[in-house]
Amino acid sequence: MRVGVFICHCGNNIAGTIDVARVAEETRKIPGVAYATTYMYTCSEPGQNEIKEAITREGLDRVVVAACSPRMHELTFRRTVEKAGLNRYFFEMANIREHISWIGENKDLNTLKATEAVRMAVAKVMQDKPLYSTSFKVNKRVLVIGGGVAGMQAALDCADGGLEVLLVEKSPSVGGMMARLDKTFPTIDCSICILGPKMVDVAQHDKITLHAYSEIEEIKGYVGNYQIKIRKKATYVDWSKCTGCGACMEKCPSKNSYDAFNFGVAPTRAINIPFPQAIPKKAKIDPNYCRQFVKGKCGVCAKICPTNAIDYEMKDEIITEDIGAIIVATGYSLIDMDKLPEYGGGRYPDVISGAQYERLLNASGPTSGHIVRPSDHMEPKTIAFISCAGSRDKSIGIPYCSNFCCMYIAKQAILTKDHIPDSQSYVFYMDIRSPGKGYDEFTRRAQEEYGAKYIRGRVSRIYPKGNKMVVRGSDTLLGAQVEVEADLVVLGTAVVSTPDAAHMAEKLHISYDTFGFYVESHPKLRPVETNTSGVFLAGACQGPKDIPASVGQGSAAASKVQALFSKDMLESDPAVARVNMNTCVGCLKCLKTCPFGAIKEKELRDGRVVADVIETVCAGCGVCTSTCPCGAIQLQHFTDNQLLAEVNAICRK
Amino acid sequence: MVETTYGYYAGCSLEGTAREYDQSLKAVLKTLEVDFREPDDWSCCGSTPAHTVDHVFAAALAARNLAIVEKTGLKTLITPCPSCMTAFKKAQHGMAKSDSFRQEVNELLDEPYECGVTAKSALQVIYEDVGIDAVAAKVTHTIPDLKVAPYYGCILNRPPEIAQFDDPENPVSMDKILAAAGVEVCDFAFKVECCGAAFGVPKRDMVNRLTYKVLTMAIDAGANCIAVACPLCQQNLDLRQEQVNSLTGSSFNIPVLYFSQIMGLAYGYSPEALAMDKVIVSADRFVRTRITVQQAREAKELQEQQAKAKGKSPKAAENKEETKSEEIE
Amino acid sequence: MPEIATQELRVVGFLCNWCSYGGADTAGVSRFKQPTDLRIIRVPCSGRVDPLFVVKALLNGADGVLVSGCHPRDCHYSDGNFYARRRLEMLKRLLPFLGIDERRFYYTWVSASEGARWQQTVTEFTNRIHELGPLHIKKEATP
Amino acid sequence: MYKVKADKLKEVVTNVLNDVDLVIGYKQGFDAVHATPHFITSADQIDGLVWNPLCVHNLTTYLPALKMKKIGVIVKGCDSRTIVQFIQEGLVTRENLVIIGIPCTGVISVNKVLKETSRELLEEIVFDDSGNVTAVTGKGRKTLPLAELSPDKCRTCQYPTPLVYDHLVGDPVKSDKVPEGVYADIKEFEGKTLEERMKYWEQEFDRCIRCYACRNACPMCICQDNCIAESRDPHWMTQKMTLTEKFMFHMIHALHLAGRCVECGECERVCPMGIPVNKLKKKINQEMKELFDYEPGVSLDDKPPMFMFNVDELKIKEHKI
Repeated sequence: MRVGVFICHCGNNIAGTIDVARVAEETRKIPGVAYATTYMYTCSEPGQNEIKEAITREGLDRVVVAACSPRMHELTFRRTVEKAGLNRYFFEMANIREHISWIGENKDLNTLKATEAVRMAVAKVMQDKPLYSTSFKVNKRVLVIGGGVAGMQAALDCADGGLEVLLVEKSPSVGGMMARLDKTFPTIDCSICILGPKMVDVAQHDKITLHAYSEIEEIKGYVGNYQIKIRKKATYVDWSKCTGCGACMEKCPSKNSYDAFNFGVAPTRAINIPFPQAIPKKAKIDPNYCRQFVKGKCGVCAKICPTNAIDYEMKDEIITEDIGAIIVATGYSLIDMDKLPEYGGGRYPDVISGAQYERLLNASGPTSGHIVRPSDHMEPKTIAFISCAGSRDKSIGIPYCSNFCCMYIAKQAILTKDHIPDSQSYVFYMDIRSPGKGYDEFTRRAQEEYGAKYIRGRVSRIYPKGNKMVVRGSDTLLGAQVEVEADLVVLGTAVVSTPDAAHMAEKLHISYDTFGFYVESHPKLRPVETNTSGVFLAGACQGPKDIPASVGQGSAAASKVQALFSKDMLESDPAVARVNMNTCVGCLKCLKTCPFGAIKEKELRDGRVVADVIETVCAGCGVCTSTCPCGAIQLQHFTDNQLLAEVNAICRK
Repeated sequence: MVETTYGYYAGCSLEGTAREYDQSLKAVLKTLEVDFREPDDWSCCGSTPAHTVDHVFAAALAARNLAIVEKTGLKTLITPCPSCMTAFKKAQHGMAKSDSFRQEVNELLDEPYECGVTAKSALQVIYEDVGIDAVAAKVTHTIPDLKVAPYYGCILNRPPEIAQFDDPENPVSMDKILAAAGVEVCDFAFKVECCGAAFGVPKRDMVNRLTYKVLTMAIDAGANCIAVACPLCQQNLDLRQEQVNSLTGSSFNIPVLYFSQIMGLAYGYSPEALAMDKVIVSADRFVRTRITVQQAREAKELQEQQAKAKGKSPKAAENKEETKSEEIE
Repeated sequence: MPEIATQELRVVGFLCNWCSYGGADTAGVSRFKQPTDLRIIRVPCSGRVDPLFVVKALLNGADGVLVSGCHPRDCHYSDGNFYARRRLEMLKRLLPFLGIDERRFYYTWVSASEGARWQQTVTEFTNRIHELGPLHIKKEATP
Repeated sequence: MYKVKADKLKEVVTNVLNDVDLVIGYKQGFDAVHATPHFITSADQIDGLVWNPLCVHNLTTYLPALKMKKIGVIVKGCDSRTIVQFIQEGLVTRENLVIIGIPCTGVISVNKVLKETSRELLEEIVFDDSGNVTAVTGKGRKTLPLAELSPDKCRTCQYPTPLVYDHLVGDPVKSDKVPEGVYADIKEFEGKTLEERMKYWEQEFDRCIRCYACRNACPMCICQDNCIAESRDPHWMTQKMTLTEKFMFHMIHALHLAGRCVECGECERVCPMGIPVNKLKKKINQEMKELFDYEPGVSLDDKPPMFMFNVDELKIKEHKI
């Protein structure tokens, strides 16, 4: 066996705190090592060529690169050795940068540690077996979860690329948060006017199947071959018959139903179409308020409906679909105002959230665009905006910035002035975060042209005084306490992950951070991929994002899917569990423990029953290997022998 | 009635400046059939300057008392004074959470404390253990034109992770208890505003300002009486009114009573039994107008009949209200 | 490497690829300084760590063994660390019976984003092992 | 008494034999103190059946290998736990088993008898109904109560009556041993310091000759010929006779039995070097009880704890360094 070892300087990143020459010298003493050298930047093209040449020149049959983390460059070098004619699994990396040179201060000890890291890698590489991936067919249908602007963008881009798309939206209409905004910063163009056409495209695109008011029940399978179950929730209206005429909504007697679309600014009817531009424009009954369900008698809508679409007996329906890739665009929610008791949101009617204010500003909103206070329906003259209401507040567990509040508050201040020329806006802020294109100019306009008074400081308490709300905070620039008597207070409430984000992540086998936002594969270089191949992220489910960023990510995710589906066959990862039929005693403990149901019984000719791995289903966790008493089932590339070789390489007392 | 027997830690204030609190609360607890015992040989709770100087020492002072209670086998300790309660809850919290801290503290004690006692404010016991219904059940008297602003002060429910009771920003326990006792309670925005008492000596003008705010807000809220649950707040808001008046030209003359005194009145105790004379701004004008629930009912009926005679019963009015709200869209 | 006189003890770490190995990378990228005793073995999942690997390491000269995986519920393979938790707990409770101080074996959960937590874990654990000193188990039959 | 049971047993077996391929019981062994497994396939062998305190073997050891066949097997209380465990792990098919249970009043430890008779050649051994044992050697006879000669497992036996059976020979007997007694030896051992314990194991395992008798006799050691102690792939250990390797072997045995060992004590019985092989497994069992309230081989609908999990483990707390 002829192992070649290539030790990277990584400029000074490694060579600075590790004596690489020394490591090379020590490495040459290891039995089996035929060649060891150092190189300035092994990952560079000349660096990779050096490896290829050495393989042929020195007749190497195994390669070890001691450099950065394998999470960074393992794939790069696997390709390199493959190009030189070796099996890509005859390669190991020793992580001497992240795990050694960057964290250890003593050069001698680092050098020793690096040497042993290399020794471990050599020991393992000598145990490596050639592995060959099998290829399997791809189902070129893509599932998009979430019909917000990111999800719609992703769906449209996929569909325009000729892919069949399933778009699943949990609310009755697509559009998401953007559909509920009035105008958009920094251009002040009407949100629904630019979103509407997209929504229509989604509805009319012959490649897109839209499942509104539906949720993902179950996801099985693996990249290229998922089986999913979709729960179509009961709307109690047969959408195949409903024409969206809205007659039912006018006549519905229960007028105090909660209006989720309008963030509860005003009540709606128990049977309703969320908003005029809704897609699909169909009615649905809210059984929590509908008299037919609550009181057991009414049936007005059933009588009124011209197409007899009403069906009080309707049940949830589960449909099954096969797809090949998933784009997750489940969006975000806003923190509940009760979480900020010192501001009295929810307790005082005239303290509302920025989202609710959008609906008040909106011409198709419950007040048809007239700004009025919820308490007495009077027009407010003094409006106080409070940014970072919950954001950047460790005390309630939200240390992060919500990304777009600064901007929409500036926008709302501007719009307020447009709506009520003799009004005065106050904006309490911590910092003005406006890094986008044309953003900072925009916030300046709010102050300079529209006269919004910006006060740098946090608000400690809001309390009613007569029919005013007193906002008490500090002005950190004046170094004084300030009190503003406002008619209406608008909270820039913090962006949080959706309530079922974690649950969804577990269904998808993707990871999520402490706040429930989904974790991308690499924060810089793989922003829309997840660590689960075939699952991609778009929009605010990955972290607070404004519209342009969400749309960009939607398209990015779509292009990733396009790339994935550009092949008809996918290569399976050969680093999966494999059973040695001769030594398997058929106790099937592996079958009991496999998290993916990737193991099945198999009866041999002699009647013996043994375990058998379904390669494409196996995800390569290795639970089976550590379960098997006789070592008959081995996770390839992480076999007992390979790990034991590493242990033995460093424990040699 | 509540099954268990409670410990009752009066603390220094209730032995002195706040005797009326002690006296009235005990009376009320008796009415509510809450059985309690006072620990022998109790000592300072530690909410002295100690806690600003040495946490272990402060905790030890608190723990000593808790240990005494623990030995008598009682689980819960009624602690009327918020300062004492915070001291106890802090010690309990810290010692239960960290073994090392517990050992440190216990080293200072003759009898180690095993963290088996929960300190509760009188409000918490009445609100959670006794229950609103029981409170209402015992009411015999009412004061028709009494309008109370419930004032909780700064530490009764704070910090939340220590207090573990009610809402730190918008507490409601006292509101509900008093309402249950048949008292009209105002919506008071400065429930937890700082009254400044703690700075009474070093920063008097500031305290006057803060006191002024609280009192003004109470008046604005339509209150003619303030209910408190803290000796320091009571003393400050009550005693300082004259000072504030002389400084700001205002004319505050609003009684500041312990919630237990107000409950006591509703339970028919005599002013003496509730030590009403111990407060500075007298509440006699209310005590005098006190009538039995029975009388109140008769009065109401009478008034209704007169109203009917005039042809518009308040009920009808209400109905109109409803229909109106239906029409709004 | 005999020339280097070192007071190092032998600490072996089994890290799951998705969380803890990434966490160690994050710590490196953030230049969080750590003791150098630790030698890291990369495994796909903490569920891959057969307790026997830990025993093997301890019997063959390791003075301490550290296993780290994804936080419960956040396993890349959804259930791997749940199995790991049971098996490793069992081992941790058995070690003292063999006369091995259970503090020489530690298992925990560190996510890819928790570089600081990783630094703290490595530092504290290495220090602990130095407090305990080398682990002496006879290698050869007693004469 | 034993005679009566033996006769009753023969009747039962005669009937059972009609609908099974094989009945496993005991017959007299090569000398007076040894019984030996008796594989009965035809009626004429039935007469060879014996039942007395010499019937120490756990006959269920043979069952997994015969999974496909229909087998009758004779079990004592302790042995029956093995079957329960087999069923939990799906290693045997209940339908293929006819279990003939015998409520047990204790067996003897041949080693103890030999010790008592200073290893003289035994001519005869008599068990009377008063629970006494009389050993006859060339040098004379010695009578001792059975309890003194029985193996340790009998002294803390909680399940003298089989937990699962199709036929029960004799009336059920209740255990007269306190449950606390079961782990008394473990608790006692934990009185020692870490150093003492380590020294103890070093000395014990040092004597191991790696004959693997403990493994071969263990009913739960289902790998048998494929044991990783002897394989090269995976290559967990060398064949060197160093203490490290011996230690490793016993750890493999112990950990592979985690939450599975039914404490039948066969490993210890067959160890030629008298190593307390069962001790480690008992310790693990003690922890299994504590952690998961699980005791191997006592209830058919339990699940072995090492092959399952709870998302929230009630007893497992996060550790601090």
